[in-house]
Amino acid sequence: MGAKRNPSLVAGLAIVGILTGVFILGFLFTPYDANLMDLSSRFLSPSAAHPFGTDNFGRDVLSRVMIGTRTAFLVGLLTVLIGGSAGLAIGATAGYSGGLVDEAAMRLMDAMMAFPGILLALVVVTVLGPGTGKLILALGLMFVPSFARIARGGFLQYRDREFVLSARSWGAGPVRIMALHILPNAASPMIVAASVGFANAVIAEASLSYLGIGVQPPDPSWGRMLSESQAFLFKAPWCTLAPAVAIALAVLGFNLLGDGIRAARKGGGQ
Amino acid sequence: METPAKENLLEVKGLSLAFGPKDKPLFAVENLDLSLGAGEILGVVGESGCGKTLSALAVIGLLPPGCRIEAGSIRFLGQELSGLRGDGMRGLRGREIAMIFQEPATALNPVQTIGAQIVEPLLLHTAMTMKEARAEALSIMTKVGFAGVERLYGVYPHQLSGGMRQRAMIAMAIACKPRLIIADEPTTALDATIQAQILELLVRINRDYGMAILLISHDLGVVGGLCGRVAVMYAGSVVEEASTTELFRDPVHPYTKGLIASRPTKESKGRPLYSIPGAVPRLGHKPSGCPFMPRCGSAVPSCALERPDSLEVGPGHEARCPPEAEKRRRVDE
Amino acid sequence: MSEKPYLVEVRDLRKYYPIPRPHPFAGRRYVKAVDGCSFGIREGEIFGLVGESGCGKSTTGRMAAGLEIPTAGSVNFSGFPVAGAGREEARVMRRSMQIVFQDPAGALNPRMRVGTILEEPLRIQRIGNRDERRERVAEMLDLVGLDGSLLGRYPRELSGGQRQRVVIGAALMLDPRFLVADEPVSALDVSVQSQILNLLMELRGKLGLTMLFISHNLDVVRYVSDRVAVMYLGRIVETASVGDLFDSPLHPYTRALMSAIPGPAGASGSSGSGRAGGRVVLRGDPPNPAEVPSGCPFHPRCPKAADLCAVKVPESERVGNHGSGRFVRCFFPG
Amino acid sequence: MSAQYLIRRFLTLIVTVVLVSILAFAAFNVLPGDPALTILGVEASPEKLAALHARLGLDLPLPERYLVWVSGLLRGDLGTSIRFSQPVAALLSSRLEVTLALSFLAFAMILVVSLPLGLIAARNRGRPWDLAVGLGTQLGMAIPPFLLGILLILVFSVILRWASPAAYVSPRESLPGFLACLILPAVAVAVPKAAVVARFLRSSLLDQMGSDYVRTALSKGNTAKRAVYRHALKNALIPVVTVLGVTAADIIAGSLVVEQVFNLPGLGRLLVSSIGYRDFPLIQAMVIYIAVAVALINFLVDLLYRAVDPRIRL
Repeated sequence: MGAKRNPSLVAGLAIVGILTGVFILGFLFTPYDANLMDLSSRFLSPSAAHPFGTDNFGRDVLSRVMIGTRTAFLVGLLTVLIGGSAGLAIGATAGYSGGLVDEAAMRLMDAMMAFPGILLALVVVTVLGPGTGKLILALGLMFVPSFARIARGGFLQYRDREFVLSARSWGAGPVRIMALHILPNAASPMIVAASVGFANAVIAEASLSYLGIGVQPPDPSWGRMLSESQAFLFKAPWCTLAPAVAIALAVLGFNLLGDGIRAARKGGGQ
Repeated sequence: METPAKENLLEVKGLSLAFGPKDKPLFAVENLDLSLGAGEILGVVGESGCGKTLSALAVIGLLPPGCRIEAGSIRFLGQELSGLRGDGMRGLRGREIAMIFQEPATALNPVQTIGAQIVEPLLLHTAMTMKEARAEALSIMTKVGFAGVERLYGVYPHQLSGGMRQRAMIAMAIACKPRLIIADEPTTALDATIQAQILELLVRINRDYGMAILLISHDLGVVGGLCGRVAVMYAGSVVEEASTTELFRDPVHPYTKGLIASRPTKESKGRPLYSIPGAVPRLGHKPSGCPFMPRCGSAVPSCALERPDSLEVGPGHEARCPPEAEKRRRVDE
Repeated sequence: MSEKPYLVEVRDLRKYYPIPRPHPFAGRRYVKAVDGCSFGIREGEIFGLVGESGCGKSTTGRMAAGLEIPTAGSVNFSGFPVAGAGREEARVMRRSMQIVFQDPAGALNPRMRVGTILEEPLRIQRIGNRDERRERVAEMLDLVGLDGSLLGRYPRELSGGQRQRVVIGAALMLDPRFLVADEPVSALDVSVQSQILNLLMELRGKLGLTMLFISHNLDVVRYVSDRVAVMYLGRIVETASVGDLFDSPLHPYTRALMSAIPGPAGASGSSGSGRAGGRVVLRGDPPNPAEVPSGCPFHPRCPKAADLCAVKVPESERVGNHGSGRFVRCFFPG
Repeated sequence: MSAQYLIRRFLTLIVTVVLVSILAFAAFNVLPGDPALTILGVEASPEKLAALHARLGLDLPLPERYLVWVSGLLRGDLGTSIRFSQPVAALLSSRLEVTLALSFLAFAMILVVSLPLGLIAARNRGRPWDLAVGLGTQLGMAIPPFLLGILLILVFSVILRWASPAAYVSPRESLPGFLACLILPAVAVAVPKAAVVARFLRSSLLDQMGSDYVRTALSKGNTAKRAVYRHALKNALIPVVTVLGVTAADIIAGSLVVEQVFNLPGLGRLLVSSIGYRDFPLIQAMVIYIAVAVALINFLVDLLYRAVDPRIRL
């Protein structure tokens, strides 16, 4: 796909590529130990030594942001995997079998959709207490209804297509038909939804951590960095800007990737 | 190609339509000649991809994005249309030239009532008030075969059958009494019995209002039953043109003969059907010389040299095939 | 008319689709897509099923191919009921009954290469190993007149005619004895149409195929069929040998269908000459299968309708001697 | 809009709301095992545990507890808050006006901004205006509400020194003051959603502009502009209604978070602060309140969608 014809895909891949690089790099090397406190060098403005400056405990903001990508990617990936697989299973079965199964599944999805994302996470945190694992479970749950709807749409559209009827006439069972015949054709809207879902998961994690009920210390989180730095927003704005840009970049990257895939698959995915 | 004295309603000469970059144009229509007198019904028949729909869209100035008029002229009532850009054609569209499309299911605005869509051309092109336009629309609806027009005026397209939707489409087209109606496969999406009704309606409109009709179709039967003259198109140009009876009685161009022979009839029962070998060349893969040569039984080496010209093979009968024209000349001597 | 037993016998076939009810207590209403269809097809015979859109011919075809379970009535394949078959029986029957569809673009999985599509039936039925399957696919490509180089191509890279050849090839991979062809040539241009019709007739000769040929195009049905049934609003209104039907149509709807065949008046050798008893242009639109008119469903549009027709439903009566296998469902045939 | 259709849609709403209540009830009573233990903490003495059990009626069998809870809900008795030991209903009503006002303001902003933007972008496909809107909306979507809120505070309070974030003015004191302090938070909530709606309207309009009936409109003599406004636009707006439905739910979620950023005494802040106190009755009531509201919104949007599109009038 030439850059000229699909700028979103190229830009998306570039940004996501950079973030993945930082994510991997974060495991091996960070300029400073992200949690190393040095009270003598508090609130240092961005400099060669500390490109993103230091925070109220003298910790290097760049290192903390690098480590932060770990949580963002972890949460994003697992949310899309959990929510995506559950959503696909429910949506595909509902779309392919239709009738009562479809009606029941859709009513359940409507009910789950009534809980706006953050609310679902709030409930889980209240009841089970905060924690990264529980957060991922909650976000995965939040992602199920929207993904199920998309999967259902795809399977409903292809269920009665003639090449599916042909496969049935050759004796193929429902599982084979759904997996081998329908899924490859109905996949592109789901891949787009997964990419956009990743972006939404990053936003949700950051929002919850900002509220203090998301990822708990010592796990790193851009959201928590934002809430901690808000107090000294006037004195050290860079402590706020660094995680802010990181979040925006991650979300922008995955949204662009989603647009790019949609444009690319539009031709082939007929 | 000069036709009799009276000024032709529509005169298309050497029309070429192309896609793709300026330097490497892909010709979908090449050196097309068509002419239509007032009140005449001309059939344009050809298989998918031969450029018949594009030519029609060029006449009414609605070419799809990416397709442009590379050469040639389109004169309507003496006025040159090919140069008009953007809304230049607006004055003519709907008032002097109207179009009927193939898919009645999608060619009507689904969220607007039939009545509102029929009065629209009247409101656009005449000084009629809404009340006058509504009355006129009701009378047109009756003419095209609607029963209970008062109720149907306020109905939405999805509440009508395919046949009724096509009648609504025709009503819109003839609202301003245009001189030319371009009908692009008007009955292809309809069943045989409904198709017969719509074709009969088109004949009645031509007779009652004297509107010329350019009927485009892939079905020789439809064209044969309705049109005075027929032009057969292949790979972007007219390969043969004649009166309907002449064309069916004595087809000259090998492609026309192949088309007529391929149709299953009473006599072909039990024997393999004649079928033209090979396939229509795809856009951009046209061979040099005569495009039909690779599939032609009576081709001669000179056919591969350059594009053949359209030659006279009888009164008002032309074919773009030198070898066949030559045979006719020797027979006539 | 040899007295061979029917390979495929359809008895009083019905298919009703429930209309969504506003609330659980509302009365049930149905769309009667197929409302009592019976016919029999002998080994090696091509049986034409003709009618306008919405008459239920495709639904009948799918039930005959065992792809759709009838609401009532039965389909027997060489004596065995298709519906109630056990697992193993169903597998054998699955192989011997295949279907070909109209829209070459929709009938092939856009994301599968031609080779994979042709191999899929064998993989599903677990026939032979990889090499044997590959060889069988190559043979089939040759049989349906396609070049081996197409194996790696995707359907969108093929022409309409080539795609339809792949569809037919795939349907024949399991060596079926019975093929349902649902409008196989309607989406093709005339020149390609004749190539595919020739292919079907050739395959019928070589493989001894028995076919149910469904189409709205009378010219095509007359060319391919040995016997023909005409359907209107879910019911068969007339059945006859192709010669009888086209030479002396009895049911008014059959005559109307024939006179609606577009064609130049009086042109030689054209289909128009099949027109018997002058041109009958039907008035009105085909009624909605959800609201079937009382009595004979055709009476609102029938030029010969009498009061009786609006009240009583005509039965399908045999015409002529026992062997003629000719039926018509009308009070005033002829 | 036929009566039959209304009945059917209403029945599905009832089913959805019942399911919502079951999910909420299960979340707070089944998931945590013994809610009393979770509320009082592990060291709580057995007597205290027993007392709480009795007060919250935890010893009844589950279905019965659910029915008691639901009947209370219907009578408007949402139980009493542990932290404030006041009826939950009273606590909610005072904070509701903040969240509602914020949500409506944000929704209004979305409508005012996204519709023209989507239209301009579609009308100038490929040209500078389209690219500008494309870029702008892409950025808009990338900045979540709470982040945009912080950035707005940074710009307007830190740099421009216009507004000080802590100045909440209750509507009773001065309505303009109240609305003024909601402007920034509403913008923070509205921008990302406006971007989504604008992009959706653009693609929906482009689809419709390529349709057959627009070509018919042109063939009747309409100018390109008229064909878009009189024909394509209405068809394009129909699917946008469904997106607005989903957006409404997101706006409520967004305002919950933004209230924290701007220190607005709305439902959101109350909800978040109650978590620390394990105030089950209060949280459960609020969760139900919001979920039912969202279900209602989706129901109304669905009806609006059907009313606008004549094809679906069953």
